[in-house]
Amino acid sequence: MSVREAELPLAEHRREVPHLGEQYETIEQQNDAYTIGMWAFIVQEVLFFGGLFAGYAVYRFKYLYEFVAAHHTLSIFFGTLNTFVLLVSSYTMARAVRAAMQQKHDKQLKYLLWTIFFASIFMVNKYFEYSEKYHAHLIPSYSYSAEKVIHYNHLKVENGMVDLGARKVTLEEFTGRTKLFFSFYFIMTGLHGLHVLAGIIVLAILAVRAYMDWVRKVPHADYMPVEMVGLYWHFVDIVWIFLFPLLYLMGGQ
Amino acid sequence: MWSIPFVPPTASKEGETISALYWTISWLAVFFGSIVLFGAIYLAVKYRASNEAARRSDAVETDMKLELTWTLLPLVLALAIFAWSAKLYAGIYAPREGAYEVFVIGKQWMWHCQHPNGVRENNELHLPAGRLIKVNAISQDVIHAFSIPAFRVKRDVVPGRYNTMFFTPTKPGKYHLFCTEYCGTKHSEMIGWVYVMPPEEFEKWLAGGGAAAAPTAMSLEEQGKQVFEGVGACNTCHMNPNSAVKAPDLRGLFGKKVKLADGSTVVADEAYIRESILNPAAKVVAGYQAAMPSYQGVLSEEQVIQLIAYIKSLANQKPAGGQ
Amino acid sequence: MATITAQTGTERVNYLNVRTTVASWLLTLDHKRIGILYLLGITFFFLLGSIAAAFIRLELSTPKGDLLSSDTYNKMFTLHGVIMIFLFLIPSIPASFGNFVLPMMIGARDVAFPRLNLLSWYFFMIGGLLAVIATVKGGIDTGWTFYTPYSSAFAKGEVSLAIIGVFLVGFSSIFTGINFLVTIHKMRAPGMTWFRLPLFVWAMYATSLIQVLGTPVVAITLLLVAVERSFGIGIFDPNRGGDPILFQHLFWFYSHPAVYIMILPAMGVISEVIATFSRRRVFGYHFVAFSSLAIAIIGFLVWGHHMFTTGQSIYAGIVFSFLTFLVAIPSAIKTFNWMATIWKGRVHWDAPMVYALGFLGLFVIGGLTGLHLASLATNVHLTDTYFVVAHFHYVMVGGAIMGYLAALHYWWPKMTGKMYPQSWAKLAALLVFVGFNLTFFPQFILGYMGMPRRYHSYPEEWWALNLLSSAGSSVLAVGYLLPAIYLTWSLKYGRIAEKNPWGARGLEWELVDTLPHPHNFERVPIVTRPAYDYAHPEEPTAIFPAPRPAYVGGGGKDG
Amino acid sequence: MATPHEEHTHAQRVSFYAKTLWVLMVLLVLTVAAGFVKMPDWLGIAVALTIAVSKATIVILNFMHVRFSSKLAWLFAGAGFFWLIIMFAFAFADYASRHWEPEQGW
Repeated sequence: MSVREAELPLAEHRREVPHLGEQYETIEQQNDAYTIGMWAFIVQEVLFFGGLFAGYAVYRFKYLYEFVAAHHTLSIFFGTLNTFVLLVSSYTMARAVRAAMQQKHDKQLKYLLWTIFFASIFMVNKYFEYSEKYHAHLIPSYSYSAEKVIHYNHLKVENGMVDLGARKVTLEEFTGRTKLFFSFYFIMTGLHGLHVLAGIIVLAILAVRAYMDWVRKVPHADYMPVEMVGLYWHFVDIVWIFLFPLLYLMGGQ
Repeated sequence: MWSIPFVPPTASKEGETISALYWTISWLAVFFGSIVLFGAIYLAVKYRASNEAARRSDAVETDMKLELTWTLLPLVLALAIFAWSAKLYAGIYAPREGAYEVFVIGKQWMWHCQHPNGVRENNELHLPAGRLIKVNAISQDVIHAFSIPAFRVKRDVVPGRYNTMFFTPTKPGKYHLFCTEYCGTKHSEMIGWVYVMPPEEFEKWLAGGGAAAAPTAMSLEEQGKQVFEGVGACNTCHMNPNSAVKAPDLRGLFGKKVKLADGSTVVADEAYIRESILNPAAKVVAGYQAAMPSYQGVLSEEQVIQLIAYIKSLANQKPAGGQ
Repeated sequence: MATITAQTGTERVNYLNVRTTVASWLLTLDHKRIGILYLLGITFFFLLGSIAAAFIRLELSTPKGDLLSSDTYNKMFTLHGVIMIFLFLIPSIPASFGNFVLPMMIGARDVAFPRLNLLSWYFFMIGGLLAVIATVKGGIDTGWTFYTPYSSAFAKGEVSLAIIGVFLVGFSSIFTGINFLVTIHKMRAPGMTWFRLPLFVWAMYATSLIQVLGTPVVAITLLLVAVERSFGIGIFDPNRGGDPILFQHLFWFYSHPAVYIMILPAMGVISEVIATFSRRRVFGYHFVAFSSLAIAIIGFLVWGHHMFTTGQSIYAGIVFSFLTFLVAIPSAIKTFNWMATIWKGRVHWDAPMVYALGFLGLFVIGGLTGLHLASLATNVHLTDTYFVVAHFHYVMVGGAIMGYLAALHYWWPKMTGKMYPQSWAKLAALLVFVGFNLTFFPQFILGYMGMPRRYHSYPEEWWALNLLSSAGSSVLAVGYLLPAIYLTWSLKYGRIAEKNPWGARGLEWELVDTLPHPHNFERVPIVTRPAYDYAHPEEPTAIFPAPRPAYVGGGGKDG
Repeated sequence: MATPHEEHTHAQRVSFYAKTLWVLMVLLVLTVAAGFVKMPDWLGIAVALTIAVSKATIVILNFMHVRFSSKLAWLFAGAGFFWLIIMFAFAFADYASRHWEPEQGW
């Protein structure tokens, strides 16, 4: 008995649905499995970002004045624009998933490209923000200096003491704490940016596949990959929905 | 010749109660442990396949009564142990009045202990028997842990904050002191001795400037006063009638409640005073400007401790009105 | 792999001989082969970790600490910690036996995401490789807990490289967790309802919950330490405004549930082994199943008992201590239910059963000494001493590794089609039991006397007990070498195992022949009987339906 | 057996997605507006978080189709955030209760 015959006799219902995995019996089972698997991945991502939010919350609780001073340097315009852009990209992604489900590959391709477009705008905004911070020496490495923060908030500094209105802190401590804010800012938005970048790459792959499906007039392609990337993309949008108010708006200060 | 010790010496009041708790849990563990271990072996032998004599029944698959007993019984025992141990835990770490205070500074690979009267010791600590001791510990670099097994007490020594613990040594003697939180290469050399002496012998030792160890005869308060008027130059503003700057009067301050600029009140304990020295703007007293410069990096940990001791010595004087 | 000699004349196709090229192993999607690959990986890392342990015990056999310099000793115990926990204990049962047996137990052809399964193995090997490279390039001396500010500001050595290695192994564990969660939910054969599942599957489900919900938090925390080391920011360094206790909160949020990742699979294996060799359904099946879930969930609420002495507030300490006592109850329920299973059963004293009884004995001592550490006052005295070292070795080595050996001896015929010499196996089990107690029981006494952890030299009076412990460890080493010898021996010269060597119930024994077919089952079975149904030996647990082409069963649809 | 063609999919009408986007836009304007209103710190945080949580729930329910998928998806979606709350609650329990010293002889 050669190896080929040992393979399972290809059940008739598999031929109709080529993308049905060998280990699955029905397409509903596979779709449910993909959805639950993606949600498990998103749960893990929620806790991954959750650790960062917990750290940020503890230091915001301890060093409120310095964090408020540091967050004034963030431009609320860019923040709002980025949130707007991501929300719209979520919308176009949902439309792409809808089109894929209805096997309308041309509309699916169109909306995928729109999503990539908005995601790229988001990354471009990020590039401007980061480069502006780089020139202001606000990147939290060895070359960090709190000059810009002091200048931006018009804080008075005499004999090594920064006056924060309610209280005064030494310049060295003030620099340390604002550096802490910026390290959390760069780690959280940087990690989120990486996730957006990974999203763009996967969306590009999906766009190519959508184009191939459209050109070859594939009667019913597997829409699950598009739905999975949709779930991932909406999650990335949700992380920014929490990041924006906590970092840029600091809750009403 | 090999007198193998199996039990640590018990030399503190807390130690006795904690040992009692320890042995209670241990005997419970031995009791339940032997039931399970020997019970399982006995059952496995009695009901081995080749022994047809044993009565077998496949009917019983679960028995609610049995399940409840071996759920509730351990639960009740566990809660009893929990309540007893929580009370003892609070006894060690909750603040108590009237304790003989020792400051301990842990730095990479040595202990530095300081008595209220200024006597300083490295890797050694002399304590009076029978008196409540309060150890106030802080680290200068990484996390260490000040552990005296004979007293059954231990406190992590964390950089940047005071950790305190309370115990009452009883039996005079020489006991081990260890660092038990991993702190680097010479973690296992960061050890020392704690000497418990009868009270009068301890007073004699202390008065004699701690025999070998302490170079200066001055007490902690005197050193604190020296820093207050010397390098700290605190008296330019504090308790100086003709000073330009209005600064809070430190007499009668320690231990009292202080109303802050932002409306909250806080007890003036060591942590508040240390923070007000190193970061004065953190808790500004109501009615005063945040004008005091910070002494972070200006004064060493020892000098801060001496200042705190000096301010404590002012606690019972009456503040001059108006300042 | 050695080619398996023919059984019934024509060579039957099984997962081993269907393709024997190296590429077929390195690119396999078959859950059974990935299980074998993991088995080889963890055995290699267990060897590495044991060598480090040997150096530690040799060093501690004399009080003066003259064999190794203190720096090398610190690197040794860090290596022992990191390798044994991240590279052996966490993946040991879930990734090797879970991968191999779980799909067969629930009547599936493979795990839900075979490609993700292989990716998890590569993440595991690359992460392990990075840890080995970090060791070769000088090693790290921070302890497996990476406490800051030592690990982020003061430690020299390849800390960042080791952290990236642990980060990758963490993700390998997350992928295994995701895979099993979906497989158990969606890939059960028709008729395999939740309460017909074998208890090993319940334990795997609880373990996957912890792997998915806990591991990312330690991943991000260690990433922050690595970022702090390379960019000099002060997130956990108090001299720059950080808070080391925050690191401990985030670290132990994962690391305590991680110890349940290590013990729950072993408990699952013991439920299987005791049920099979007592020929009885596990007593209180529902209680044992739900106590696995209870351990997984309450396990997330107790991490503060690692921080009773660090200056954590008294009230938080009291809350954590209370919850820690609660998490001990499900383990007690399981232990008593196992004993009740043996009562009135037909006990076959085969090798796996001997290991399972060893597990029972050692795990109960480990569990009960946990009470000393859960109670606040005694924890103050005992934390960071050898009492803690003895406690977690009793639970990890006495529990998890005894469970791992029981699993190894229980499913060895299913994996290799060969039987091993029973008498040698029982001797090895006895040696491990005796050697283990000789090694770690003295450490309880040393711990109560206050001997601190991670010391390479200690006061003179504790010499005798440490020497006894080192002597015991050599007996334990022999106990571990024996299985390695006779199991590899059995690969070549072992007796061919018949289809169901232990006469066990369950899909993986009744429906799958000794060396499983690459796809486990010709057709998806229908499960008719609950697990461990020894009361009705004549009825099979599951039957194959008549071969109809388009059979649509749809995995256990439960919404 | 549902032939693969007319499988039931969660696809909704276009207006459903358009309306969701509108609601999200309104909430975004609300967030930014709340950002400029001067209010005590804890109130600011509470408002910002409630708006963010509501936006996140809308995205999860409508865009991620959790509203139409199985109970299991609800469970998984909820579990992630619930565990986040566990971590925050117990960590903050320690930080908040650090200054409550029990009185003498307790």
